[in-house]
Amino acid sequence: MKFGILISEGPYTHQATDSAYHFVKAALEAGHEVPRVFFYHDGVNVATSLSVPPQDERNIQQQWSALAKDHGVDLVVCIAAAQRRGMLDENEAKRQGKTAHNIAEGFRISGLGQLIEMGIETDRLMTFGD
Amino acid sequence: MKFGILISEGPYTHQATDSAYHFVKAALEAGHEVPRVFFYHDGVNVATSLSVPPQDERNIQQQWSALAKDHGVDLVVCIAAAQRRGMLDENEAKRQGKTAHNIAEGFRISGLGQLIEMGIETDRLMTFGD
Amino acid sequence: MEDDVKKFLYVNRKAPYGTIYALESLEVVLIGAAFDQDVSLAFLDDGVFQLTKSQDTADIGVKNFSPTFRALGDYEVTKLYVEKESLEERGLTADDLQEIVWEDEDDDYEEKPSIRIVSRAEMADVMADQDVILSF
Amino acid sequence: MEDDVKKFLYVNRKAPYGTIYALESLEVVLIGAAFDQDVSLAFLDDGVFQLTKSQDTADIGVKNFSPTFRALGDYEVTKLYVEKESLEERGLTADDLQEIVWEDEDDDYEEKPSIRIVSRAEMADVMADQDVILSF
Amino acid sequence: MATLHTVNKSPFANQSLLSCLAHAKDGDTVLMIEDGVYGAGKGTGLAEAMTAMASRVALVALQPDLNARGLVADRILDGVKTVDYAGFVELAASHDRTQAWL
Amino acid sequence: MATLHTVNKSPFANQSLLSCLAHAKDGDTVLMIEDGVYGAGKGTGLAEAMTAMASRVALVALQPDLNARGLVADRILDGVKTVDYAGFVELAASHDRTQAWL
Repeated sequence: MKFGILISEGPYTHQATDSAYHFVKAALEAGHEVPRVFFYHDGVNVATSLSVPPQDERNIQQQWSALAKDHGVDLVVCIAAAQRRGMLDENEAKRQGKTAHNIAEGFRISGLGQLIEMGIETDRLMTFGD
Repeated sequence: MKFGILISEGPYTHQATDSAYHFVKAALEAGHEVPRVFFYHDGVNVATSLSVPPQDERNIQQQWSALAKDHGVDLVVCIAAAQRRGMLDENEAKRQGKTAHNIAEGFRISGLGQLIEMGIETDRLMTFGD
Repeated sequence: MEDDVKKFLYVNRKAPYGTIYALESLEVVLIGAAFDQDVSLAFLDDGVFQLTKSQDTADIGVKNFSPTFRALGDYEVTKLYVEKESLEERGLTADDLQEIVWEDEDDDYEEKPSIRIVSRAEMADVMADQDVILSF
Repeated sequence: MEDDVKKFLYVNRKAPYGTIYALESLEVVLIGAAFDQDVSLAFLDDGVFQLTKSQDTADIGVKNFSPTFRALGDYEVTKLYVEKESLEERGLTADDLQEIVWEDEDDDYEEKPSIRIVSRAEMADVMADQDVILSF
Repeated sequence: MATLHTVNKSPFANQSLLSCLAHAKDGDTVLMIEDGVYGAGKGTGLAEAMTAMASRVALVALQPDLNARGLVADRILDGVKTVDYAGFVELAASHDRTQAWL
Repeated sequence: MATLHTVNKSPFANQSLLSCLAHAKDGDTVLMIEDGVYGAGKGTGLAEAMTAMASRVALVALQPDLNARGLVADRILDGVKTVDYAGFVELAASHDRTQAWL
């Protein structure tokens, strides 16, 4: 079965992104497919490459980047939500005249259409938010 | 009278930072002092230099940076909360081996002691959060 | 399943302006309208506050997005279910809500109301009839 | 006023782990302890859940910070007010909470309980007696 | 020695306003801001309890937040005063402490 | 054609669980996760209402979230089942749709 995942809250502040991560891992282990995870609202902040959590805590961005690498999960960050919140990839940074970019490996920026498409093409949509 | 301000939520997602901004402006206009605003929890995200909100919306970071410039308000971003959430100034970025930094002009990174000190040295502490 | 039309329901349970969810939900609805799915919107609990008349955000410096609801008809989003019990608990009636209409091109472009006031039990039926539920 | 000791109250009304507020509140308390102010902590509403026994976060991959409450005595943070009505509404009694003590150096280092179960009216009195209230 | 309490959450979604009112002392002020202003509405399931409170604490709502949410004057409970941001600052200055019910 | 409802907020702070239960159809499943698991506690102000619901919808709580919050087995309401993340996935797969009550 194909699961689509929508994450609506940022890392560390809400447990939503942790719950989604454990759900996705369990789904993959059970032989299901998770073709895409869509990050919306403050969820876009999960993609930051600049996070430095304390040594004794999980690194949420790295957990997701590893899932993308190991299982081909497509991690999509909503461009409109990301621009408001200061999350830019290299292209966007150039286009907006910003000197830095902060989207970590394994994440890509795209439009809200990718969320709708995920709803159409998967069997179940799971929402983790607040 | 001296007001200290604590902001606990991020920009755009919650109204807290807008309410705090309007409160601070009104306090300054009434002749009060606002020596410091302390950004904690997701509030640290207000300081991002990479935000690109839609043209017809307010730019929250720029509103605060202007207050710092025009009225000498000390905008302090909690270092521990900022590191978790991927907010780094140039020094921190270097120290952590990160290639980018994203703290806007007028904000500075410091420790939680600055929050306590603000509580001690001001007459009223105002908290805006969620 | 992939080539079929799916029933999408956008569930709005939060008040506007205090948080961004209402605005960003509407942004999804507008983009989603291009995908030719069977779209409905549900407003219950504090979500009913999104549709009230007379919103004026000038003094909080935040964009007033309530007029956008009136444009939904142009995007062929014509089913806005609003829960009666949620209105009542909040001291509201249908008269406190904006008038939102759509033009029915199959009926000589007659203007028809988009808002459908439903009971809690009917709202539960609407929810149970969907393929995809997006919650905001 | 600036050279006086102020009464600081940390108000905890949120459950642990679902959100980070409880953890980041505790981080402020630990730093604040160095400032020699008159510090109290209030636990009411869902904040009382922060103090429960037997927390085990291994399976959610989040750090268990509940043992840190037991270290507060070492930081001379010895007044933890817990609201009785909040406990009762949640099916809890004082026995469901961790034992948290401090050593009274003026009394031969006797261990004394830090948790003080108070009524809602007493909690209101504690709140009304403060100079600075930090809410989490 | 009175307290200014601020409440920013809708009382229909969240318990914060009820908890605030249960802890406010006689003579305190409860200021509703942001989504908290819905607590000032007329004809709601909470209206009776709010009116009863108004005899012992001052109930105030922030006008800019009422405006944003379309809570026009005739929809506001009798006994609830309104202030703008300047009035909010005055309330904070004239009370001995502030407490935010987040 | 049943729905898996997820609730992640404490019912003592927020109305989401009550609203979910008021909209769940007979035969649906309500899964409590994150702070939502407090709804599964014994002896609370909500316990009676929860027990009454258990006759028409399946009440389930996520074990890892119960563990994190110290809600050990003898503190859980009779009639509430528990699952781990694998069981959560199975519930999502075996119901026709999922609805998150945020």
